[in-house]
Amino acid sequence: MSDKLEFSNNLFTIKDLYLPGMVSIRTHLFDKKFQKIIKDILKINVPNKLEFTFNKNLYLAWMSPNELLLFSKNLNEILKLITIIEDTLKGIESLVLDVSSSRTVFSIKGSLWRELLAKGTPINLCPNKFTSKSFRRTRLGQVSTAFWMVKTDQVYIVCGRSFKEFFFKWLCNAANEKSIIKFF
Amino acid sequence: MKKYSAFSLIKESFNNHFGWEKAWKKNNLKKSYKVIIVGAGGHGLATAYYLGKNFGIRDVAVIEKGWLGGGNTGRNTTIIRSNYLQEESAAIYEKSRSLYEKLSQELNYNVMFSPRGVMMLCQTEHELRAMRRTYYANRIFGVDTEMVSPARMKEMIPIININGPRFPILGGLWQPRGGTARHDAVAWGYARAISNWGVDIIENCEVIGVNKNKNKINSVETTKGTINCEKMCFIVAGSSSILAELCGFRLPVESVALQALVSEPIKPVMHCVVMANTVHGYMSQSDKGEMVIGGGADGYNNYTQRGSFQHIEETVRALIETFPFISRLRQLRQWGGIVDMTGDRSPIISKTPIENIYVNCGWGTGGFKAIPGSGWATAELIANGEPGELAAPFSLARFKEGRMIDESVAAAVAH
Amino acid sequence: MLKFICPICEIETDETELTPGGEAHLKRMGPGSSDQNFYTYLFERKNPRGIHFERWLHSYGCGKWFHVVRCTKTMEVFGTYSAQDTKPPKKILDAIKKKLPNGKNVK
Amino acid sequence: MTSRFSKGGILINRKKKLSFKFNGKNLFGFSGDTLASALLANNQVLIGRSFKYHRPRGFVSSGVEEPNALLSIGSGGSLEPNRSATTLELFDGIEAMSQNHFGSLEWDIGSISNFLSKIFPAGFYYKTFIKPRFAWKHIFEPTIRSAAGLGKAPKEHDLSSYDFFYAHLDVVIVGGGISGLVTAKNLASLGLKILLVEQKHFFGGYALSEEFKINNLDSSEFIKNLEDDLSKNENVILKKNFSIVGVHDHSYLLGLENFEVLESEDHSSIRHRLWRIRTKHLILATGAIERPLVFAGNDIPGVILSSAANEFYKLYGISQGDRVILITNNDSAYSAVVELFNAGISIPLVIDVREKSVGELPLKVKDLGIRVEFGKAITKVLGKKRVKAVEICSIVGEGSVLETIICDSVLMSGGWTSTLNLWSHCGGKIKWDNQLNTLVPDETKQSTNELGQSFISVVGSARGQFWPSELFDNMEKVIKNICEIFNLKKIKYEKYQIKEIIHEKTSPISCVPESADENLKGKSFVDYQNDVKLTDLRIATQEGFESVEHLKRYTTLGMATDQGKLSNINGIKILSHLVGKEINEVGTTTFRPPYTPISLGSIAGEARKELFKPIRKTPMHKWHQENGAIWEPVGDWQRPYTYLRNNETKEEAVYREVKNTRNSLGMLDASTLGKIIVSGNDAGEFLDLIYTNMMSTLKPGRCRYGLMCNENGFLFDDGVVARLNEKTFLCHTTTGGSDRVYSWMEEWHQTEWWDKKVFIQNLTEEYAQITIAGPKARLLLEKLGGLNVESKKFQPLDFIEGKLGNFDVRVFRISFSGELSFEIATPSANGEALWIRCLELGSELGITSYGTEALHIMRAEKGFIMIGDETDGTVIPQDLNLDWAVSKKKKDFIGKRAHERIYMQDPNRKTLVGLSLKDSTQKIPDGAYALKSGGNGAEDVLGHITSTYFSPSLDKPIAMALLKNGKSLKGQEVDIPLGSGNKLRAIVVDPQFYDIEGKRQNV
Repeated sequence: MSDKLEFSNNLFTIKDLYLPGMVSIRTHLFDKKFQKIIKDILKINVPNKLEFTFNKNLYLAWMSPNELLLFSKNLNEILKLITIIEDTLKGIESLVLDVSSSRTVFSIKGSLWRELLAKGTPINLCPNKFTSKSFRRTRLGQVSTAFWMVKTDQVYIVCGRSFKEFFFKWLCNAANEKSIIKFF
Repeated sequence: MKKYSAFSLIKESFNNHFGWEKAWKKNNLKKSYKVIIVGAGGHGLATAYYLGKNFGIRDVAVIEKGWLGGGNTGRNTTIIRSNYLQEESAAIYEKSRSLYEKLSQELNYNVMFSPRGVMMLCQTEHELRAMRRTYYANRIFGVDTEMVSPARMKEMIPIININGPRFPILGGLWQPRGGTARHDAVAWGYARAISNWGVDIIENCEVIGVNKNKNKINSVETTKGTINCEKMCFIVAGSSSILAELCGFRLPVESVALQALVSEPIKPVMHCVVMANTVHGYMSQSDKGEMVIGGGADGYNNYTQRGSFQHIEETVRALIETFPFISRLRQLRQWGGIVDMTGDRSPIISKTPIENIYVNCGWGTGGFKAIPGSGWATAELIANGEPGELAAPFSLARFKEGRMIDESVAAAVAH
Repeated sequence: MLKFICPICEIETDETELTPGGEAHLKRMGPGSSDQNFYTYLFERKNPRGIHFERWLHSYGCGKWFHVVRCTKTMEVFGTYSAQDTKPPKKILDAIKKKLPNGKNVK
Repeated sequence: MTSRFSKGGILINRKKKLSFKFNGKNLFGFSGDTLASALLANNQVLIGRSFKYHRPRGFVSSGVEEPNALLSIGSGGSLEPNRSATTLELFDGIEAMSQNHFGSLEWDIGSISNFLSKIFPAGFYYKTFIKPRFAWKHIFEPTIRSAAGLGKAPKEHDLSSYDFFYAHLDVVIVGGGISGLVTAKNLASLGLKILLVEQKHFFGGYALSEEFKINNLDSSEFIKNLEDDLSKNENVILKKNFSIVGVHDHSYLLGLENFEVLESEDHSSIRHRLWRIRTKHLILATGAIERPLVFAGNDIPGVILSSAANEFYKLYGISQGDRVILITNNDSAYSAVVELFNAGISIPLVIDVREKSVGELPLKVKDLGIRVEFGKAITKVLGKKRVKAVEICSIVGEGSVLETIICDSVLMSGGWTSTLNLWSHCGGKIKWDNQLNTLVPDETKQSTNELGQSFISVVGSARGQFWPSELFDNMEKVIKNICEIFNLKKIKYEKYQIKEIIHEKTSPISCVPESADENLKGKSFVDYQNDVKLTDLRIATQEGFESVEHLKRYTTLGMATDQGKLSNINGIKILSHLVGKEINEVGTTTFRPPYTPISLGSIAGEARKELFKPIRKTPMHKWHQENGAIWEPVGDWQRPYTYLRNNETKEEAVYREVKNTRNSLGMLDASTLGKIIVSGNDAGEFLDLIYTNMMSTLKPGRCRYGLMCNENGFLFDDGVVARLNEKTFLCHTTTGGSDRVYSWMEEWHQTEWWDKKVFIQNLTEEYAQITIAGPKARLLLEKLGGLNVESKKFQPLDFIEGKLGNFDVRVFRISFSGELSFEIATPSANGEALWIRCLELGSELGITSYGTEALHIMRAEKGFIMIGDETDGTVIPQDLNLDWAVSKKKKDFIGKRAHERIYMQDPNRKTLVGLSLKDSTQKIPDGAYALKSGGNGAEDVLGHITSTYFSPSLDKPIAMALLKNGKSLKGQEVDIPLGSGNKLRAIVVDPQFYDIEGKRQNV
C-alpha cells in the first residue's frame, strides 16, 4: 500500500482508516421482510432517508432508496456478514457486494470539522441541519463523498479509493489553521 | 454617406465633428418589402448586406426586437478562426474568415479584424492526435494551419506554462490568419452599409405573429404593425425556437446560457488567441488590454442571459493552470448570452416547412466568427430559394437523415 | 446557481451536485417508428421561454433521476417529482395554472 | 498642498507608524489609513494617468468608485496591477507604483495624445486606419495595442493562497453603514442566522464623517455602540473587508473577504476567501455614491468629491488644500465646507448651481461668513497637474468668465446615486426618480428566488433618501416583512430620534454651464478613466448611438475598472438631454456581477497546482512512479504511457515493451477499465437493450465482446461482458467510459425501463486488474499456482474464479494484444501485492511491464478498434466491420432505429480498412488524410487515418483508415499527403496485420 496518510495540526487530525470493510446492499429498502432480516442479522434498524444507524462496530447508512452501505472497521467481520446477508436475502430482489476495496474512509477529528467541510460542500452543515443522525452524500472539493458524524468532534468521510491521495491533500489544505471563521 | 478616412476625421476635427451623419438611418417601416429579415444581429445584417451586394435585392427590412447588435453579436469573445475538422464547417468558416480580412475596406468601417493568430493547445496524447487530424484536414480544405511544438509555443506565447504538471502542453494547432475583430463594429459597419442602400433597419420592433397563405409566408405581425413580404428569414440566435413556434414548426435547437468574462486591462502580454480544450477555457487580450475569457456553456435551457457561476469557476481554474500570471488579475465584468444548441452542435441554414420562410440558427458557441460567411450563404439561400454549396450541408433535413456534421470528435476518450 | 429539492432525498440540492438531462417526458421512438417521429424524439425539443419540464440527476447524492418544472425565464421552480411519474402531479399543474392563467407555455 | 492635520482622524492610530513606498520614494502613514489617505498625507495628489489621453489625474473619491487612483502594488509573484488606493488599507511595506505612463508620472510622453484629442473623439478608430489593408495589422493595431492596458501583468506565479466557504444564512445584510447596523440590531433578537458585511475596513459609512445626532448621541458614538452590541450577539456574524459582489439565481450570493493586511503580516495566511452563500433573504443597505459634476477641467488633480474630501478629513485628518472651493447642486455638500472651515481651511467661495437654497446647511455656511454664489458655475478649472484656480461664470449661457478665483482644491457634488447593483444582478429593475434625483428600485420588477418570490429588501440611502432623518423610513416595514417570511411573531420596532435637517431639493443639473461651447465640452469629463467627454457623448448621439447600450459601447462610457460607478448616471442624464427623452425612456444599463472586481485567484480558490483537478490513481500507481512511468492522463486517471529504462527514448521503450510481450511476457495495469455489475432477473434482457449484440444468450462462465451505441446509432463504448451467474453480468468498459456507461445504464433503467428487475453497481474501483500477455503467460499463471489454466480447461473467452497463490482472483481469458492473455482481477487492496508477485515470479520468464502505447500498437497490429481512435462520435459499428456484433435478431436496442436512417445505409459511408505502405521506412503521420491516387483537392478525399504506428512486431509501418466505401478499395493505391507537400503511396488492405489466423492467442 501507499504511504500512510495522516495529518494533524492544532485543530484537526486527519487519518486514513485503512481497509475497513464495506458492503453495498441493493434492494427495496421499504420491504418489511428485508427490514426484519437486517434487524435480525445486524441488530440495527434500516436507517431512514439521509441517516445512518449503528451498533458497536457497524454503521449502516442510507445511500439511496435502494441501497445501503454497511461499514465496519473490521474487514473480517464484514466478509462474514456478506455471506450471511446474501444467503438470507435469497428470494428477495437484491444485490449484495463487497465494496471494501472500492472506497476509503478518512476520519477527521477536531471540533471545527463543520468549518473544514464547508470549504468544499454546498450542503448546509449547521448543527440543526446536519445532525448526529445525518449521513450525506455530496460533492466535496470536486470529489464525490459521503460523511457522517461519529462523535461531536469527529466525522468519517468516504471517498473513492482512486481519489484518496488527491482528497487527502484537499483535506489537509482545508485544515489550514489560518483560515478559521468560527461560522457554526 | 460621408466616407470615413483619416482625412475626413482631421477635416471634421476643425468642425468639432458636427458633420458626421447617423451611422444607420432611423426610418419608419414601409407597408411591404420583398424580404424581411428578423434579427439585426451580425448574421441578419450581413445577410441583408450580401442580398444587396451579390443579388441586388435591396427592398429589405431588418427588424429587431431590441437594439441593433444587442444579442450575441455584442456578447461574445470575438474570436475568428476556421480551423475546423469537417469539410462543410471548414468551407463556411474559411469563407467567413476570408471575408473578414477585407471587411473594413469593403464596408469603409474599421471592424478591427486582427489576424493575430489562434493557438489551440494539445494537452493529452489523444488531443494531439485529434488536432493532427484537423491539421491535415485543414491542408486539404485550404485552411492555413500548422502544428507547433511546445518549445515553439513558449517562444510565441512566453507567459504560457507548458510544463503542466497535470496537463503539460504537447503541441498546438496554430492558425496564423485567425484572430479577433471588434464585435460591435461588425454589426455597425454592416448596418451603415445597408442603410446607405435604403435597407430599413427597424429597432425596438418585435415580431408577434406570422401570417401564412396556405403554406406560404404572407406577412409578419410586429409591435409596429403588419408588414407584407415575399420572403422572410429569421436569424435570432437565442430566440430561434420562439420564432419557429410563431411560424408553426419546431427546430432541433435548445437555448442555453454561455458566459464570458474580462479582466481589468493590463499592458499587452499575449498577442494571439489561445484555446485550451482539455481544461476548457480560452483567452485573448483585447486592444484595450483586458484578458477576454470564455469557457463552457450551461447544460440546461435558459433564457436569462445569466449562467451558473460554477462554469466561470471552472474556466478560471483551467486558465490559471495554463497562465498562472492571471491569478492576481481581477475579474472586471461577466456576462452571458443565450446560444442555440443543435443536435450536432453545427448550425442550420435552411429552408423550413413553410414556403419562403428561411432560418439561420444553431451557431452554438461559435457564431461571431461565421458572420460574413453565414450572411453570404443565407443571402444565396433567400435569393435563389435553394441553398448554395456553402449552406447545403447545413439543412434541417440532415437530422432526419442522420447526416451529422459533428466537430466534437475529441469528445470520445481512449482506453 | 440553481437548487432543487430532490424528491427522493427530500432535501435541497445544489446545482453542483446535479447533472442536467434535458426535456422530460419524451416518448422513446424505437425500431419501426416513422422518420418524422424518430427525428422529433431525438432532436425537436420543446424549448420554451417559460415553463419547462425537464430531467435532472442527483449525481453527487442518491444517484437518482428526477423531474423538475422550472421557468426558463424567471428560474422559478414549480416543483419536482419522480422520474417514474409519466405525468406531472396535479399540485404542480395547479401551481402553474395559478401563475399563468392564460395557459401559455403549458401543456 | 494636501497634508495631515496635527490632530483628528478618527480611524488612524498615530502611535502606529507604517512605512511604504510610492514610485520608489519612502513615505509614512498610520495604522488605519488607506493607501489613498496616506498618499494624500504626503501631498501626493497626482496619482496616475488616464487611459486614452494620459492626462494627469488625482484622487476623486475615497472608495470603490475611484476611477483614477489605480496603482501597481507589490512585486514579483505578489504584484497586483490596477489596485485602487482608496480601498487598500495601509500595511507596512507596501510598494506602490503609478501606472500608464511612458517616462515618469510627472513627465509622461504619452500625454502627447492629449493634444490630438480633438482628432480622436469617441469611435474615431472605426473611421480610420482602414486603408491600406496591411497597415492595420502591421502598423496601426500594434501601435494601439502597445498603448493598451493600465498596469503591467505579473510574470511570476502567484504565491498567495485562496479559500472557499459555503454558507447558509437566513438574512444577509450588505453594508455596515448606519442603516445596515440598525437593521441587524432589529433582527438580532429573532434567532435568525444573520451575516452583515461591510466592504471597507470600518463600520459606519458616511455616518462617521457626516456626523449627526441620533437618540441624542453623536452618530459615530451610536455606531460604536451598535458595533459592540452586535459583535456580542451569537446570531450575527459581522464582517469587515467583505463585499457581496454578485447575486445569482436561486438566492445565491458571492462574497469576497479580503485578508490582505493579515497576509502582509503572516505570509501563511490566505489572501482572499470567496464565500458562496445561500440566503433566504437579502437586505441591501448599500448606501449611495456621490456624483461628480461635469465641467471643464473637472479631471485636474485637486478636483474631488465633497463627500470624499470630508471623509479624508474626518477619518484620516487630511486636508485637501489651503484654499478650497465647492461647487454643488445640492445642500448635502455644504457639510464638508462647514467641517473644513472649522478646521481652519480657507473657503473663498461656494458655487451653487441652483437659483437659491434656504436649507439649513447653506444658511449655516453663510452664517460662518463664507461667500456663497447661487446660479453660478465653473467655466473651467485652471492648472495642469494641480488645481491652480477656477474661472467662474453664470450657470446660464456659454461660460463667459466673470471672475477667477485662486484655489488649490475644488470640491464638487452632483447629488447622490443609490447603489443598487445587487438589486438588479438577478433580474430586478431600476428606475429613475426625478423627485429624488437618483435611481430607485422598481418594486414591481424584482429579482426573484426559486419560489418566484422577491427576496431582496432595500434600506437606508440605497432607497434614494439621503438625509439622516429619512434613513429609517421603511425600516419597520422591512422588519415586519422579514418576520412574515420567517413566520415569526412581530417584534417591537425600535424607533430612533434623528433631528430633521431642513433642506432644498437637489438640482437635476449635472453639466455646467448649460450652454458651454465645444472647447469647454471637450475638457469636461464624464468618465474619468476612459476619458469620455461631453463632446464624445454628443458625437455618439449625433451618429445615432442613442440607446444606452450603444452609447456605452461606442464611447466606452462606464466600461472602465470602476464600471461607471461615477459616470453612468451623468452619462445617462446627458444622453436623455441630448435625445430629448426622459431618463426612464432612455433606460439604464444592466448591472452585471461583480459589483467590484474580484481576483481571478479567488475564483479558482484552492483548486490550483496539485489540487487543480482530482487525479485518480490505480493501486499500482506508486510502483509505476518508481519504475520510470511517463504518465498519460485518461479522463481523471493517470496511466503509464511507457516505462523508461536507462537512457531510452520514449519510442525505444515502447518498442521494447511490444517486442518483449510478443516474444515472451508482458504485464499491463488494466485497473482503470470500467467494471459494472448488472444483476437481477431481467439483467440479460436489460443488457440486450443496452448492447448492440445479444447478451442474454451468454452462458455463465463465459465472456463476450460487446458494443454500445447512443440513440443516434453512434458507437460510444465497447468492452467484454462476463456472465458471472444466471442473473449477474460484469460489464467491462473503456477507462474513460466507466462513469459514463454506469450513468448511461442507470439513466435508461430509471427513466425508460424501470420495470426491468436489475440492480447496477459500479465496481471499477473495487478491482485491480492485471493483464498478463505473451507466449509465456500461462507459465506465469502456473507459477502463481492454484488455478487450472490448461488450454483445454480454460478456453478463450472463459473466466474462472478462485485463488491464484494467496490472492482471491477472477481470471478472464481475453486478449487485446493478440497474444495468449489473461486478465486477472483482484480486490484493489491486493492489487499492488499481486502486481509485485507477478513481477517476481515473472522475472525469470523475462517479464516486462508495458504501458498504454505498447497496448495501442499491439491492438492495432491485430486490427482491433479503439474507442476514440477508430470512433469519433460519428461512426456506427457497421463502419468498423463490426456488423457481427450488431444483432439482427433483437427487436430493439439503443441505436437500432438510428441505423435504419438513409445516411446510415449509404454505401459511400466511410468504412475501416488497413493501409500498407510501399516504402516501409516511412510512417503515415497521425491524423493524415487519404486521397484517391493522383488526387489533390477536397473532392478527392477518401477519408482519414484513424491509427498509425510503426509495428515493431512486423518491422514495418501499419495504419488503419476510414475510407469512403472502403471495402471496394481493397488492393487499390491511395495517396497520403504529408505536411511537407510530398505524398506517401499506400495500398488498401485488410485491417489485420499480425497473426491473422489468431493462432497466438488461442494456444
